[in-house]
Amino acid sequence: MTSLRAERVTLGYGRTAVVHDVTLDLTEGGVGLIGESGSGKTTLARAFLGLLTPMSGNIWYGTQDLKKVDMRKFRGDVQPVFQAEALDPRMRVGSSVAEALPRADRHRVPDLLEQVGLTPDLATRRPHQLSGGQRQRVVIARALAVRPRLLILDEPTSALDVTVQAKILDLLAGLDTERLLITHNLAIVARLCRTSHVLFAGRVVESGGTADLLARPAHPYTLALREAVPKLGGEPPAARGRAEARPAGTGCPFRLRCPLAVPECERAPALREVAGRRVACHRAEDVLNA
Amino acid sequence: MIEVRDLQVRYGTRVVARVPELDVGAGECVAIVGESGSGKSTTLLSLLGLTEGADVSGHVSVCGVEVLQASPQQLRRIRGARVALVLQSPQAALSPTTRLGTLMRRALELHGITGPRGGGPETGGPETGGSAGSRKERSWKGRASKGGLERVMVEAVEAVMLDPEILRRYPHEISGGQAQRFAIALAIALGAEVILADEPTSALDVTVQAEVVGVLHGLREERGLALLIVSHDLALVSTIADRVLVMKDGEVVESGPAADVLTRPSHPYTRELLEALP
Amino acid sequence: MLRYLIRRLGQALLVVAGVVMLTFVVMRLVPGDPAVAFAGPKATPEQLAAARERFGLDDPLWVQLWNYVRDLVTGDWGTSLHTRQPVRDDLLLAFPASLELVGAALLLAIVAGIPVGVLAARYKTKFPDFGVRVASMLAVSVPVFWLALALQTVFASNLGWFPVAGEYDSSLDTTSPLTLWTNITVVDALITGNWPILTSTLRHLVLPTLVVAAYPTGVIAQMTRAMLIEEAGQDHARLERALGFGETSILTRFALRPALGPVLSLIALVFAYSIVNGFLVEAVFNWPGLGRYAASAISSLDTPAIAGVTLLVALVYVLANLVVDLLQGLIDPRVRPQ
Amino acid sequence: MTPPGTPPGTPPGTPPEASLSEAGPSEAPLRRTLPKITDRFAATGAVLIVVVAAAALLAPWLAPYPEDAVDPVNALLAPGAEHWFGTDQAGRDVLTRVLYGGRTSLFIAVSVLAVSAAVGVTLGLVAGYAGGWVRDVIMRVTDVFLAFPALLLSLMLAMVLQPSVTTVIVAIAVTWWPWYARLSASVAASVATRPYVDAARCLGVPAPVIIVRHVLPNSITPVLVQISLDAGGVILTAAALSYLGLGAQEPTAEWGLMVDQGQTLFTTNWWVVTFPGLAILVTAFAFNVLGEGLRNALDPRRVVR
Repeated sequence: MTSLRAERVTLGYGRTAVVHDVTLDLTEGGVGLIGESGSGKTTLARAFLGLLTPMSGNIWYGTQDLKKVDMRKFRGDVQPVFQAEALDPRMRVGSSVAEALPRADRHRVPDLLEQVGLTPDLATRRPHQLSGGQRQRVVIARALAVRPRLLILDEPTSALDVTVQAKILDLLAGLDTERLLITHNLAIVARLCRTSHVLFAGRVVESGGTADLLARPAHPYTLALREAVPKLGGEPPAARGRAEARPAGTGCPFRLRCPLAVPECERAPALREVAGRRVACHRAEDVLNA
Repeated sequence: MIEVRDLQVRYGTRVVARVPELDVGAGECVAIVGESGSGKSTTLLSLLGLTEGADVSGHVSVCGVEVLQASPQQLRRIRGARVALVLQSPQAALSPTTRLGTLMRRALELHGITGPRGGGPETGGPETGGSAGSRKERSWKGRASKGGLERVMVEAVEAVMLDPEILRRYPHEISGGQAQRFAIALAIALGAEVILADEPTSALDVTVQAEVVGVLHGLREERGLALLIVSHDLALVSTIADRVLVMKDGEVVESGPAADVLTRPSHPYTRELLEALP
Repeated sequence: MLRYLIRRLGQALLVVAGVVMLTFVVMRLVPGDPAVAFAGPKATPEQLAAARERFGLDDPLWVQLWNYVRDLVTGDWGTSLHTRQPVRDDLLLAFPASLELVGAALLLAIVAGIPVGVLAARYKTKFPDFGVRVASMLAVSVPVFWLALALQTVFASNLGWFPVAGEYDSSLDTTSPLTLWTNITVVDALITGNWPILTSTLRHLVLPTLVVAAYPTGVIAQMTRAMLIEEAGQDHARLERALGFGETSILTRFALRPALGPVLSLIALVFAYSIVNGFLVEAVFNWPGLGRYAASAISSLDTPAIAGVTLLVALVYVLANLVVDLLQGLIDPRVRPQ
Repeated sequence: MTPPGTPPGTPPGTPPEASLSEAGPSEAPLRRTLPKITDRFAATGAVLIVVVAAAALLAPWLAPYPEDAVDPVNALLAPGAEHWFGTDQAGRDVLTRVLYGGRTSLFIAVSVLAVSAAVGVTLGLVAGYAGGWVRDVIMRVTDVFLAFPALLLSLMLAMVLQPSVTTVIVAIAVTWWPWYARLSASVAASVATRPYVDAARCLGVPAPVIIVRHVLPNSITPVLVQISLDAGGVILTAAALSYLGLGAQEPTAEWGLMVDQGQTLFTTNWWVVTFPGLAILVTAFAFNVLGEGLRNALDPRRVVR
């Protein structure tokens, strides 16, 4: 297993931090990072890819700090799959895949395309001549070209139609690489990741086994996320008018939206061990029993 | 409220949507479900005559107006005032340099609305709420003569659970869910009878989506608005729609009561959609 | 807001510093010894040495640069070689006249260009649009000096509708002399109620203003049109249509304001450009502005004067951009600094 | 994270899923009707430019008289059968001079645009891709040159160097490149944030290769449009410099110089000034029409297509 670990990283652009003091271990069996817009999940992905240097804290690659690592080896080990626009619109998709290969290995392009379920003749097309699903397969083929051990998947299916999503997920699930999956979609995390972390406002609020986490959330936000996913033939949702409230200052970032909020929540909760997972909530026990 | 027969929308020679039959009555909620390129949004926009450059044929009647035969003036009179549109991209659908309150006031003035309509559930709020509202509206611009208009605005905004303070904001200062709820508030203020929603929540987070859908559902329950929702999310529409039309490549492949379509889909594409759900 | 202002001012100062350096470098490169130019061709070696001493030409280059900057900051912009006057005083007389001409032209360009742009956008792809586009392209393609000559020949020399050249009838200087306040003739005449000079100046202004205004009017109309069409294609225009607003109302009440941001930036740019463009026009109409001053400075290799004009125009450019950047926030709340 | 919508304006021939970043339906009519007119604009401009360029290139064969055939006896003849555009004060055929002048103008325009685009785009791409302090430094230098009034810097340079066509080219190019630097920097900065650039970085592709292979092709369209719009401006500036006596010198045929030399004759012998002026106008107009047409047809906002 390629060991990649974030230790107390704070990330941001300019002087504004968007990810605060996050510690994460990419362990075996797939790791999910669940968060909605503004949670800092894509920023975290860029840091894991070495595209963004932490403002503080470290990213460890094995025993080395990512800043000091031989990037050539790292690039051969860790590859991204981004959601959209991951292919140069001016380039034939075959050339995009070939870019990942040394000149002598360019003959592997057709094989790679077949490996992701595309016919090799598509190599001469440009991205806009392909469907969204086909484009995403090309992106995966390019990432696989360097035979990476870890794929960082940033919303790999969220730009696709549902029927296409399912097929791309099948493809991803069948790959023998480790993965860090970043998404807002609980269903695909359940499918691809053994452990998951829930991000809210740039902080990890809950971590644990995916199945466990979704079955019995211990953080009110995880619970709210799960409940918000519409179920076929389910009850009409009720509006409460607070889904986007973001409190200022310190304290639990979720407190204005939290149905269980108490005065204590003005104090920022630390991550603590509750029922076999880590939760940042003063009332985790109450959420579990709810 | 909406009656569509043999609607066909073409760009040049390409047929992008064909709908043999679509009816939405008062207080009803109908959903058009399909993936990208299925023609569902085109269908929706053609109901207001907003598909510029397209050749639309067939019979479309909205609030008693024959849309395809109507003059631009007739169309403009029903747009907004009787039929409201909620678009997909939340903030982008609001003019960036116009305060939300200004936009709402201009729309109200355009349709000649100067104060609360007599009777009706929308003016009969509890006494305390009303006085709180009038205090807010006065502090909002401090023009007592415009009181009637302000009252309509504040009540509409409060009906979608927004703080009236939002009327002073610019679109970039509000969140996606707030923008969508404001779009619904516009419909309430103008007294629309039909709301057409084009993927109203697909740009939003799931936790926010529930709120917007909840507001739409509430309006229909409380005020008897007709609702036509276009979405790619079968599960989402199944929670609020009475009837569902499934579209693929411009054709309606299945339609019927929501319960039937979801439990006994007759078309293989509908089955595929259902199976793709988590 | 304050931090933004400081940052923006710092940027502007940096640009000004760069311009000063560049001017200095170019002036050093100018062939011909300024001492010779100052002391005259028949000067004795002693006179030459004195001139060299006076201009500090024997100091190391960086000392010269330092002195140059110090002098500029303290208001000493050097002495013109051909008028023998302090450059600063020359500029204070010439610049207001240029400002008068360019100001009038830009006013005309804004008043004409923006409505015409709106008209074109409203009837896009129809005849008014086609007409506006062709006309605006002609306006930006016409060589100003040639247009100046043509208008002068036709409307002044041949038809005699307007005066041929000058800022006002110089005989008025004796009959109703003008008290100077701002050095901008129109303004001074207005303040002091000097109607003969005011009407004479306005009559003299017509032709040069038209010529200078041609280019700005064209680009402002083009930009207004393009930005409006882009705005009207945005999602918000669809919502406004769905609310029942008509096309004209969408353009003027919702699309115009966001579209004005880029137009404003363009105006700042065109302002500086027009001052320089105005040089050619001033030459033709013998307008007593910077252009005429620069032209005579060039022909006499008057480096301090040229450097002064260059610096002044660069300063105006930087200032115009600064003002426009700060104004942007008034037009578009999105760019309002927090 | 934009989920699939259903834009009705999808152009024919694109697979349905390709419309993710599609424009809304309100643009559909634009796309349907504008190309008709824009193509007409672009085509008109192109035809005009071909005509002007052909007239200039073929001047030695088209011109009825040698380039500087002085003929004082026939000075200042009005346009007629012998001399369609009349003759100037030295008795030279104005039509001939106008044709030859085109060579000078087009040569200047092409040289200036090539030099300044090469310099400006290179700096701009580096600035836009690198960002941070690199961008700050390059952009501040650019700002300084932008603040310098083009015509004035040209004037100063023309004083330093001797007035000639080469001087004009150098002088204008020095003031022209910052525009391309600024434009390409802003486009490149936005291209540099695209996932396909990140993907290339993650593959370990070196920065210069990324710039050439990905950033350049995806940011060049607006620059090309700007260049075609600018050609007219270069021709006007060059003519202005020559008009001020700081550009081309006698006996070179140059339109600005011809206007300068004939300006005192405007009232009496209009043809000496009118035809070279019209030549400048027509050429600048042709480039502007082409640029306008291209701008609309290529629509910089839709770089992807």
